[in-house]
Amino acid sequence: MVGTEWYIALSGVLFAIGMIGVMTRRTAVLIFLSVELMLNAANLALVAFARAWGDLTAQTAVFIVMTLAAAEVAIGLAIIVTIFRKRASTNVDDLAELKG
Amino acid sequence: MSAFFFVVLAVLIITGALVTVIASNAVHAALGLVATLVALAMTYVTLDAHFLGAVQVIVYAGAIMVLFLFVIMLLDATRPVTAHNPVGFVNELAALGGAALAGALGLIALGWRDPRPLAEGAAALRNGTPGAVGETLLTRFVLPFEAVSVLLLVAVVGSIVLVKRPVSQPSAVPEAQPIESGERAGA
Amino acid sequence: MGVLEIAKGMGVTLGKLFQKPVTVSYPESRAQIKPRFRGRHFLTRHPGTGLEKCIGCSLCAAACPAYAIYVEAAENDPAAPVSPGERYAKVYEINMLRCIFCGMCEEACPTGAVVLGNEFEMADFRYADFVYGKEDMLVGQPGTKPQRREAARLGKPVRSGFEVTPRAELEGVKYQ
Amino acid sequence: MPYWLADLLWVVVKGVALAFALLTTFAYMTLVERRLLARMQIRHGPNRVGPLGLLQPAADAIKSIFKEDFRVTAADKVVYTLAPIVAIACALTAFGAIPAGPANSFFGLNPWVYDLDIGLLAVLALTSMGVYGIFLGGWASGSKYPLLGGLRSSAQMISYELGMGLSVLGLLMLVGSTRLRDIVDWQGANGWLILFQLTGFALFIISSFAEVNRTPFDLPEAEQELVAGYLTEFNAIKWALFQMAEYVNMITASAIMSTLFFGGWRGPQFLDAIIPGISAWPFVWLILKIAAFLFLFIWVRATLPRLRYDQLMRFGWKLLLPAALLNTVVTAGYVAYAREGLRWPLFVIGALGLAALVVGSDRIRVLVNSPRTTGVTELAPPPSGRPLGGD
Repeated sequence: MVGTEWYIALSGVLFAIGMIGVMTRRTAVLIFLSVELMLNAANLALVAFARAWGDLTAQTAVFIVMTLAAAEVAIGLAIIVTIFRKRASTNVDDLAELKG
Repeated sequence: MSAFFFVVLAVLIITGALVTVIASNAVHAALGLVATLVALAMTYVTLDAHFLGAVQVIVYAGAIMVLFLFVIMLLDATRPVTAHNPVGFVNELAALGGAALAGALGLIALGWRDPRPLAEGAAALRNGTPGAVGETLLTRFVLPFEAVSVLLLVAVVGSIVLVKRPVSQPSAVPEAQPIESGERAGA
Repeated sequence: MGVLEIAKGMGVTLGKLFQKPVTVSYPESRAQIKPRFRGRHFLTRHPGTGLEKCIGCSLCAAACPAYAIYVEAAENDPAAPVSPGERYAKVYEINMLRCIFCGMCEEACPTGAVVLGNEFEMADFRYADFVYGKEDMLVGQPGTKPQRREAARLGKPVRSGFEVTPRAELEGVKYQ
Repeated sequence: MPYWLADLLWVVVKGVALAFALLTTFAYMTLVERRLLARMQIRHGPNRVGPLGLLQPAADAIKSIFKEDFRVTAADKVVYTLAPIVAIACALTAFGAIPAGPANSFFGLNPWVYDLDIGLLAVLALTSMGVYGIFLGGWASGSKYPLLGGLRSSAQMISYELGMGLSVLGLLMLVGSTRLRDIVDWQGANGWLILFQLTGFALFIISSFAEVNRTPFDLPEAEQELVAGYLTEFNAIKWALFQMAEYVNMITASAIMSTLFFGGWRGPQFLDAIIPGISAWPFVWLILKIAAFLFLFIWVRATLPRLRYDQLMRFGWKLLLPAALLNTVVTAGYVAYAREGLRWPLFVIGALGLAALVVGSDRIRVLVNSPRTTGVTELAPPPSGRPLGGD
C-alpha cells in the first residue's frame, strides 16, 4: 500500500509544475491550462486526504472545485475569445494595458 | 501492486504536466493536460473515489478540455508566441522557483504520517460511489451545492453575453445605400 | 419533418427490403437490351444467294464523322462474284476505338450492307484488335473478337451477355 | 500464482477475446450493412468475394492493412498517428462494462470484463473521450475540410452527450444505482425499464444516433459538404481504425440501450414456461437485442436524410435538452412523492410525453428550423427589370 504522503508529494510536484507554467507561458490560453494543472494538484491532495481520514467531505469539496473550474473556464475562454477579436492576439504582454 | 500502479500513474501525471508546461504547440500542451487529467482520474479510482474519477473524465477531460481545444483551434493559437520576454531570466527563475517549491512541498508531505489506519478510512468512504458522495453533497453541503449551481448558470449566461455578436437581421427589402458621400456604410 | 412522416418513410424502406432487387447480375445472367441499341456493326448478306450486300462504294466511309471506316474496293470476278454488283469490298475495316456508334454509315449505305448490331462486349488488350475486318463483321460470325478468342481457348461456343430480338435490318443475325 | 494475478490474467484474456469478437462483428457488420442498404434500395450489394460476398470483410481488411500508409506533409506527426488509436481504444474499452449474463455463467467466469459501481458513468466517460479521436484527427490532418469536420463533431458530440446523460437520469433514479448489473437485476424483478421511461428512451436513442455519428446526424463526415470530414486525409489502416471505432461505438450504443431499457442479458420471462431457464441464458438475449438495434441503425440510415448543422444544434439544445430535463424532473417528483412500488402511472406519463412529442413534432419544427426563415414570407422582387438566372 502506498502511503498517503506519496500522493501529497505528487500533488506538490504537480502544483509546482503548474506554477512554472503560469510564470513562463505567454499565451492566455496556456496560462489557463497551467492554472487547471494547479487546481488539479489541489484536487489530488483533497482526494488523498479524504482517503486518509475516511471522510467524504473532501471528495465533496473536489466535486465543487470541478464545477467551479467548469464555470471559470467558460467565462475565461469567453474573455479570451473577446480579447482575440479586439486585438488579434492572446499574448498577455500585449494586453498589459487598460485600453480596450 | 498498488505501488506499481502509483508509479505508473505518477510518471504519466508528471510527464503530461511537463508537456503542458513545455510544449511549444498549444494543442500538444492541451493534450498533455488531458493525459494528466485521465491519469489523475485513475489515481482517484485507486484512492476510493470512483465517482470523482468518472466525473473527472466526463467533465474535465471530456468537456472542459474539448472546450479548450476548440478555442485553441478557433483562434489558431497553435503557433508558439515569439514575443520578447519582459523579464530576461523568467524561465530560469520559474524553473528554480518551481523546483524549490516542489522540493519543499514534497519534503513536507513525506514527513507527514497517516492519522488513522487506511482500512478503516476506506470503509467509511464506501468506495466513493455516486450514492455516498451524493448523500454528503445533498445533506451536509446542500447550500454550497446550490450556490455552485447558481454560479454555473451565471457563468453560462455571462459567457454567452461576452461572446455573442450583435445579430443583424437581414431585412426583407434591401435598403438603398447612399453612395454620394464616397464612404461605404457599414464597412 | 414530423414523426409520422419519418415512420412512413421507414415503412417504405422496410417494404423495399423484401422486394426482389432490380439489378441484373450482368455477366452471369443476361442483360435485357432494346433492339435499337447500337453495338458493333454487321455486314449482311443477301438472304437467298448468300452474296455480300456491300458493293464497295465507300459512302459509309464518307459519311463517317469519326473517320473510323476504311474501304478498299475491287472488281468482281464474274465467275465467282462476292457481291451482286460490279464491285465488292476487298478490304472493309472499322476501327472500333474511333467509332462513335452514331449510325451514319448505316444511313448512308445504299444497299443496307452495314448495319449496327447489338454487341457491345468488345473490351480488348491490343490496339490492333479493335480494328474489325470484313471477316470479323460478316453475318455468321458470332460475338466479338475477344469473345471468340476466349471461346476458342475454352473450346465452348461464344456466349453473349445479353438478350434481344434483332431488328429486321440485321438479316440472319442470331445471338448466342 | 497469487490470486490477484490470476484474476488480472483472466480479465486480460476476456478483454482480448472481447476485442476480437467486437472486431469480427465490425467486419461483418460492414458487410451486413452494405447488403441491407442495397436491398432497401432494391440492389444486390457486394456479392462477388466468396459465397454471398461473405469474404468481403477479409478482402477489405487485407486491402486496408497492406495499402501504402502515407502521411500528409502538413499533418502533425504525433497526433495524426495518435488520433485513430484513441478513437478505437475508447470504443473498445467502453464495451467491457456490459454484463452479458449472470455471474459465473461463462465457463465459471463472469461474462463481463470489468464491473464498477460507476458502470454507466464509466461508459459515458469513455464515450466522451472518444470525441478526441475524431477531433484530433481532424486537426492533425493539417487541412481545411478535416478541421471543419473535427470542429463540427466535437460541438455535436458534446451537445448530445448532455442530452444523453440527462435522459438516463430518470432511469437511474428509479433503479438507484449506476452499476449496470443492478440495472439489469432491477428490470428482472420489476419489468423492462422502457415501460417506465418511454420518453427517456426516445430521447436516449436520438442522442445515441448523434453520439455515434450516424445518419441523420452524420455531420462530421458529410460527404457532400466536407468531402469525408475528419477522414479526408486518412488512409490505409488509420482510416480503417476510424471506421472500426465508429462501428464499435454503434455496437456499444446498441448494447447500452438493450441493457438500460430492454432488460439487458435477460430474456422475456414468460418464455420460462416453455423452456425453463431460457430467460437467464447468457449472451443469447443480449446478442439478439444488439442485433435488433444494429438493424435499426441501418434502417434509419437507409431512410432519413442528413440534418443541416444549425438544425442539429437547435434540435439538441432547444428540444432534446429541455425534454430530458423535464423527464428527469417528472420522474424525480414521482419517485419522491408516489407510493412505493406503484409504477403504472409512470408508463402513462411516459406514453403521454411520447404522444406529445409525436403530435407536436410538426409544431416543433419552428425550433429546429432557422427563426429567420419563419418570419419572412415573401422575397423582395429583384431590384431591376432584368430577369434572374441567365437569359
